[in-house]
Amino acid sequence: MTEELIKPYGDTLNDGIVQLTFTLPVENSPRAKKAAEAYVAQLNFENISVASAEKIAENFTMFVVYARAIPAIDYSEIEAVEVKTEFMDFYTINDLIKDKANRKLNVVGATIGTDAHTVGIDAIMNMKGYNMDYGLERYPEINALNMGAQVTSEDMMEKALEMEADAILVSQTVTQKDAHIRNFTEFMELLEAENIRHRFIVIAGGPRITNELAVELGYDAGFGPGTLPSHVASYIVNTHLKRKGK
Amino acid sequence: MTEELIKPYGDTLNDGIVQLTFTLPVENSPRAKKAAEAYVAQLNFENISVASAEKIAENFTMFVVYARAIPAIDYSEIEAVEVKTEFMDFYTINDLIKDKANRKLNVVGATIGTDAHTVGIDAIMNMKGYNMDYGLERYPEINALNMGAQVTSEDMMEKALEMEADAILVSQTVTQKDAHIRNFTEFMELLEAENIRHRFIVIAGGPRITNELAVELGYDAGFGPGTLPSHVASYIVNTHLKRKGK
Amino acid sequence: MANIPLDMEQIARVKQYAGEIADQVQNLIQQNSSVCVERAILRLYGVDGVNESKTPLPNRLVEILQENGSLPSGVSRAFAAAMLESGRDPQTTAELIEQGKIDFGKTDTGKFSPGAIREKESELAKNAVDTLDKSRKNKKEKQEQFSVPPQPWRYMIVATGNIYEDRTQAAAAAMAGSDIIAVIRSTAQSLLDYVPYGATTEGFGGTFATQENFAIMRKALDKASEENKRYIRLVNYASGLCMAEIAACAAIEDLDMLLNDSMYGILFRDINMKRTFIDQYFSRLICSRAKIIINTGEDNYLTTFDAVESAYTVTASQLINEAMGKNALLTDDLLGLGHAFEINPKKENAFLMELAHAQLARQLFPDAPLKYMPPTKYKKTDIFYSHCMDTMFNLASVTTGQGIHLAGILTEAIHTPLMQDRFQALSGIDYVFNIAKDLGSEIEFKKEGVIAKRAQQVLNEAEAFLADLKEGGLMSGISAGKFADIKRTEEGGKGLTGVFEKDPAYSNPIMALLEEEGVIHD
Amino acid sequence: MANIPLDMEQIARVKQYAGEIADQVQNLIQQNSSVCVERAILRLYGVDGVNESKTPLPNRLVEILQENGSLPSGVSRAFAAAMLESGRDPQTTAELIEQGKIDFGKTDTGKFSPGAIREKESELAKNAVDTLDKSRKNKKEKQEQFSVPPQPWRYMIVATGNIYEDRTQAAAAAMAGSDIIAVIRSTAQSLLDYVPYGATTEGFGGTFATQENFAIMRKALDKASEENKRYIRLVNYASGLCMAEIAACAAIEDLDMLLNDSMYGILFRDINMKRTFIDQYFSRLICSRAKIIINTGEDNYLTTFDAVESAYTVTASQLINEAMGKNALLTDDLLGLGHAFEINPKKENAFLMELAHAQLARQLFPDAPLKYMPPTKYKKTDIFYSHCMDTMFNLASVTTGQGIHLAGILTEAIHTPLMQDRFQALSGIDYVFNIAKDLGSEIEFKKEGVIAKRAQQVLNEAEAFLADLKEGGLMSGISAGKFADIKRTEEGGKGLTGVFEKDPAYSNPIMALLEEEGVIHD
Ligand code: B12
Ligand code: B12
Ligand SMILES: Cc1ncc(COP(=O)(O)O)c(C=O)c1O
Ligand SMILES: Cc1ncc(COP(=O)(O)O)c(C=O)c1O
Repeated sequence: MTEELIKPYGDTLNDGIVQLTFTLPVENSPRAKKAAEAYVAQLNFENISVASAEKIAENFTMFVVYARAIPAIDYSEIEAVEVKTEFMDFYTINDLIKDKANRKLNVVGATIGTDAHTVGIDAIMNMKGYNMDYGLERYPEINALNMGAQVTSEDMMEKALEMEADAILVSQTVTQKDAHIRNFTEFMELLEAENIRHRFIVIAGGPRITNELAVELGYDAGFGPGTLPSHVASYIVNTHLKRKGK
Repeated sequence: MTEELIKPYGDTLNDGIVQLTFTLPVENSPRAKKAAEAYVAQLNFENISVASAEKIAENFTMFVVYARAIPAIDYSEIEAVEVKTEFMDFYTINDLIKDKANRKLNVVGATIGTDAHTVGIDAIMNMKGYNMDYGLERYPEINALNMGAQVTSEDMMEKALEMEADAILVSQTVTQKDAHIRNFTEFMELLEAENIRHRFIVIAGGPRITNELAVELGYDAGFGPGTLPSHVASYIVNTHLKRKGK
Repeated sequence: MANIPLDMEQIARVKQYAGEIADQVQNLIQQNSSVCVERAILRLYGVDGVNESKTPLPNRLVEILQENGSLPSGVSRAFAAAMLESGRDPQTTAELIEQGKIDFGKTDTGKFSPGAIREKESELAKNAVDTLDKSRKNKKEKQEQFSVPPQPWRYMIVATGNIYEDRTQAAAAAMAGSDIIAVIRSTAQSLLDYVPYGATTEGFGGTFATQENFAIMRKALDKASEENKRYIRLVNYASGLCMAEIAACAAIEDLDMLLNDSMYGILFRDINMKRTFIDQYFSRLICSRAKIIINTGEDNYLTTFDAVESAYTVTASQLINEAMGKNALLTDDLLGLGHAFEINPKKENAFLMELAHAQLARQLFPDAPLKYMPPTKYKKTDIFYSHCMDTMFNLASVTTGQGIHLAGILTEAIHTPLMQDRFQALSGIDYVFNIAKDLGSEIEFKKEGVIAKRAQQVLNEAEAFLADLKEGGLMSGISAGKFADIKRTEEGGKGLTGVFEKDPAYSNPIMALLEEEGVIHD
Repeated sequence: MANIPLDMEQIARVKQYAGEIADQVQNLIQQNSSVCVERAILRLYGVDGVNESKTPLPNRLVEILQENGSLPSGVSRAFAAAMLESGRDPQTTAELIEQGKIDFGKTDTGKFSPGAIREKESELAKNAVDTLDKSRKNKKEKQEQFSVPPQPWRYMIVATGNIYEDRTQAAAAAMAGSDIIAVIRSTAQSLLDYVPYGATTEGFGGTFATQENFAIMRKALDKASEENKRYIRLVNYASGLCMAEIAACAAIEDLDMLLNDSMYGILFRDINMKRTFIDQYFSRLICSRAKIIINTGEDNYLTTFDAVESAYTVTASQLINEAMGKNALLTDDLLGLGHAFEINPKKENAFLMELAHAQLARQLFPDAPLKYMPPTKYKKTDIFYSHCMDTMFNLASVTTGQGIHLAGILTEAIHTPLMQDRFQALSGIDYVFNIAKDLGSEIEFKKEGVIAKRAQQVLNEAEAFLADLKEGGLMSGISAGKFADIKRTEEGGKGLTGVFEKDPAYSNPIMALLEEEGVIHD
């Protein structure tokens, strides 16, 4: 691959311009501004302009800075771990399941842990779906169960076993103090401890979830903001068929 | 001095959180996000979260990123080159001139080069002043002449000689392509070429001017945004008296 | 103020319907009590602290009665008897009970005369109510000493999980212009059937609501009030399994507001409806006496469901909450009824709809300090776009004269706010509130215009909804999923086991005293 | 639309005064011409290019006449004679003149009959006017082919200094939602007494206005119109020492708008008033025929002086500009009269005042596409605060139905906009314009309210000012510093040497034809 060096763009190629906002725990003063400038220099910037410095609390100053970032990166070397599947529409997916899987697929979903956000998992699973894209419950060839939020890992696993789920959908919205990592990991470890990990397609999702993170945590795939139900359904059916060698 | 290590503050001391916004010259995609993340890593950050990626033009993507900056700096080692003078009020300044200088001080000011911004220099010099602080024209003990904008360095120097100025005020607002540096330097070099630099207190000012920059360019002092006329008058009279050994 | 012409008779009608709906629930409340109510009584009698296994003493004491089957008569009588037996102060008495040194719930059988017990009870109750009165007076004094800013009040949350860090953030927010500081509670605390104890430094998405944390923050805000020459209000959360107890703790520590809404608990936390209606009543009685403004959670209907389609559920729920509040002696100035600016910004003329909704609430409850929530659901992670949304929200709020203005935060879709996020939010509020201060009284909404029609439509829908609801009653309406499409059954949800029917010997002399003395106007 | 009750008679009166003021200036214009007007004639006749020392040929040719004293008869006759002599096209003829091969300004003495010369002149003039007509028709066709977006049109500046970089930025801005792209001119170009030549890549604070740059950008925007299915307008700057010439170049390259205002040149660029009034007239005649919307610079009064105190000067100047525009055959749809959202945000109810000013302009010029400038002076370097200001500006604009909406930029107080700054600005505009689309027609301003009273007050002040001004005349008013406190004398300022009195033999057949044919309605 040929090198493809890029830098941030302000109004001229490779000018490197970046806007930064941050707070330093010092009183606003020319010295504080100087510190902000010196600090940004340590972050690999030059031509640093401290545009604004405001006292936002006793002993705290917020800065708005524009500066030119020095490094360039080689875009040709960047690879994203994207979910690799062909996205299909509602009708194609149902036909595919009917034709090739020869039975309805079972899917269970929930928000686990103390996380009470349901809107994300509802968007994927509930009838009405999201952004004009039907939810999994609407798929005649999918048997979908949405357990809601604040579900324990144990309950979720049991339900998956009980309904012989083909796919498990785990949603997490709260990421403070890495709560989502803890919850995702706990659930995965539970499946592994019970030696049933291989039975399911296990999918993670939520506003701060990337496929990369999900794969790292041992999930088959991860879906982030803007996911449509048909994306998830496509992924499930394709993966299911691949695993069954169809 | 004891070490005083500081880092940016998000909501916990030393969490290092910084908000960055920048644009990369690539199409929006998971790969572009990955590139943004990798790039920010090169800027000495960790825990990088690419919160937003939006297509803002064909082949350009804007990112909003929150990340934790790794370095800390020692605040005790930061020194700011502040204008060192005692700020006095209108009455004190006039009294001081009357008592100690024993004659009116002459001050000429202008915006030089093609820069047409007059509001800044007007704020300092014109009668009505700025922010409830009288302008130099109002000082009975100061003989102030505001030449306006788009004044050439030559004209400014001649006027200074003609009126035997004690202080010269040079304003610059346009900083694009470092126009201000060029203009400030040109004026200073002119004074030096004519061997008359020592005759005047020469002061730079403008919204992007710091005392540090001004001193670097050979000026006696520099004043930035928010400057009040009385600050400038204080500096002039104090410096004048000091030079005269009074 | 700009006004939408509304039919006063229709307003009277919807208020009438809501009153009937609330009264139906009131029957249930009169016949039952709950572990939470009983624990709240103990707290107001002066019982606090935890035992060695960290169980709060109020919980332990109530458990003992539950174990020995005497809970249906309530905790008050038993505790009064125990006091007589110990001859000590309430806290020591509670400790002796917990240590097994007093045979709790059984002592009254004979040892002391019913008259002596009743007298002890009324002494305890009087002290309890004195505590509430003291809180009310303390706050009033402070409000007079520092000034009270005009509405909309700027409401800012802190949520670090660590009460000491929260304190720093709160001081910063006050300096930057907040009038109200809310300490967001740790995730899912509403599902705990006890109030955690002591100063806490570890929470998820918020800081535990504990009496000690309340005290720490109140002290910090008293200092901030002094520094900023403006009375800074303190808010926490009561809704959940400990509504009444948290109200007690809040009153003891001079809090100014409590998120206090059973409907929220039922719909969004799956708390059993009977349990929480019972808890709510006593909780609100306490708020009324201590002058704690309640905040209700109707805004949540709009974050979960479409803000245009569900608008009438907000109005209906506000009316019911008003009626339930009045039943619990809350005056208009204590009704922080909730709503929110949550219409999809892609909708053409969304701002006109928002104005219609906000104005309707304003006119239906002219004397209530309405709680107005900022956009959250459609906030983008593009913080610049989100900042524009908050600016328009600020304008809607000042134009329609809202009471409690929750600051919208530009990073809403990203993280809980940083200190700088809060500053930016407050400086945006200051800007809009100043430049558009009197816009509301300078404009009129066109008769028969989009705004007026929309407000009328929501009111009509709310009326139809309430008319329908009052037939089957609130509880069966909720069971049928009529609110926000969420179904909760009468016997489902958390906390039902904590409900018990009062036996004839039951007494709650605090409740009795509060009901008897009614609204206090000082 | 929301309306402020204004007295129609008062409006008629102020328009009458402004008309008188404009007519006084018209006398001066009729008797004189300028080097700029003559160069513009040459450009419209088809002369372009520069000589070896980079002097534009139109300048060289006019200089030759100046040198040999024949300028007072104007360039047209001399050039027509030269054409007859060369027998070649205008450009070649000009080159021959510059090479000294034609004795310019002298040939007509005898060699050709006055009739033949006059005929050549009218042929040249007809071609020139055809060029203007073609431009008008081209634009109309494109507007029909792509759609024309509703007002307020989103106006965005690009200003890299490099026309090719500007092109990239413009395409991005169009994709992000701009309806109008303005290429900001290099600092102080207005003081150059010639139009620079060719594609340029080095400018300060902007890009040189050259005919080639116009062509490059027009081509880029035609592509953008196609891609975005929306006609994207192109703007540049005429005000300055080359008003008429730039109008000619702009018409040739199908520009849609020109900043075109002598008042701006006089007050803010110290250009001699006689010179620029003369140039402006011919410039605007060209704009009228080619249907180029003019933009006037009243907003500048408010960036320099207090926006509340100086508000009446804006109104008065708009009225004068309207009258001068009408004298130059500009129709209402071509009058982009300027004003701005520049009141100090620290002022209580500043937004109400802004609404009053914007609404007054709207009602005084109901059919003009008013040019509304965003806050600039009080923008902070705190970009978040500044973004709130722009949001409120966007609201004022859509509410009062402005025509040409200049995008406010959050980094206004820091640098010329980055690509991302522009995107943020446009996404903020989209947001507000959508959610508050019909707010203006949904609200009414209270009779006798702050807004109505403020509008009335400004109108009264403007009336008094105009009444006073018409006594001494505009030029002596300006000399007395009545506008924005800036004094400019009749003989002072740049460019007076370029003015000359027409001698009896003078001819400007383009002007004559344009005046004769009047407004074209197709
Ligand atoms: C609505 C909302 C609520 C509602 C929830 C109602 C409900 N029934 O869900 C209420 C008001 C109850 C609420 C409460 C709280 N919330 Co909340 N809430 C939000 C809000 C405004 C919107 C979230 C949302 O619904 N988005 C819309 C959906 C459609 O998007 P989504 O979740 O990303 O889902 C999409 C994809 O991610 C994906 N997806 C999601 N899940 C899954 C799963 C799978 C398997 C797949 C394939 C895909 C997938 O598909 C969906 C469609 O595209 C956000 C702020 C914001 N604007 O993002 C805060 C936010 C998420 N909440 C937050 C917090 C902290 C809380 C509280 C903890 C606050 C507190 N201390 O009280 C509480 C408690 C909740 C708890 N215990 O978890 C924080 C989280 C911070 C963080 N990063 O950790 C946020 C970001 C607000 C903030 N800035 O502080 N909240
Ligand atoms: C008003 C204004 C104008 C007016 C000027 C009117 C006038 N008579 O001055 C007009 C509309 C004419 C104008 C034109 C242009 N402007 Co202008 N303008 C501004 C604006 C909005 C405000 C500047 C201002 O007046 N500030 C208020 C004064 C009081 O503040 P101040 O200058 O900082 O002065 C204080 C201190 O700095 C100090 N000070 C200043 N000078 C001195 C001198 C001394 C000796 C001392 C001691 C102190 C001192 O004291 C003052 C009081 O505290 C700014 C944006 C902004 N909000 O900052 C853009 C801005 C300065 N303009 C800008 C540009 C690019 C232009 C143009 C070049 C655009 C163009 N291509 O057409 C033109 C051409 C002007 C030219 N040739 O120079 C850019 C500059 C970018 C950059 N950093 O280089 C800005 C930042 C806008 C932007 N974001 O693009 N402008
Ligand atoms: C009325 C009410 N109570 C309580 C809460 C928060 O309670 P929890 O601790 O359950 O998150 C909310 C949050 O939206 C609310 O609206
Ligand atoms: C009417 C008018 N013309 C021209 C300009 C810009 O011209 P210059 O090139 O002199 O900066 C402006 C800028 O504000 C203007 O308002």
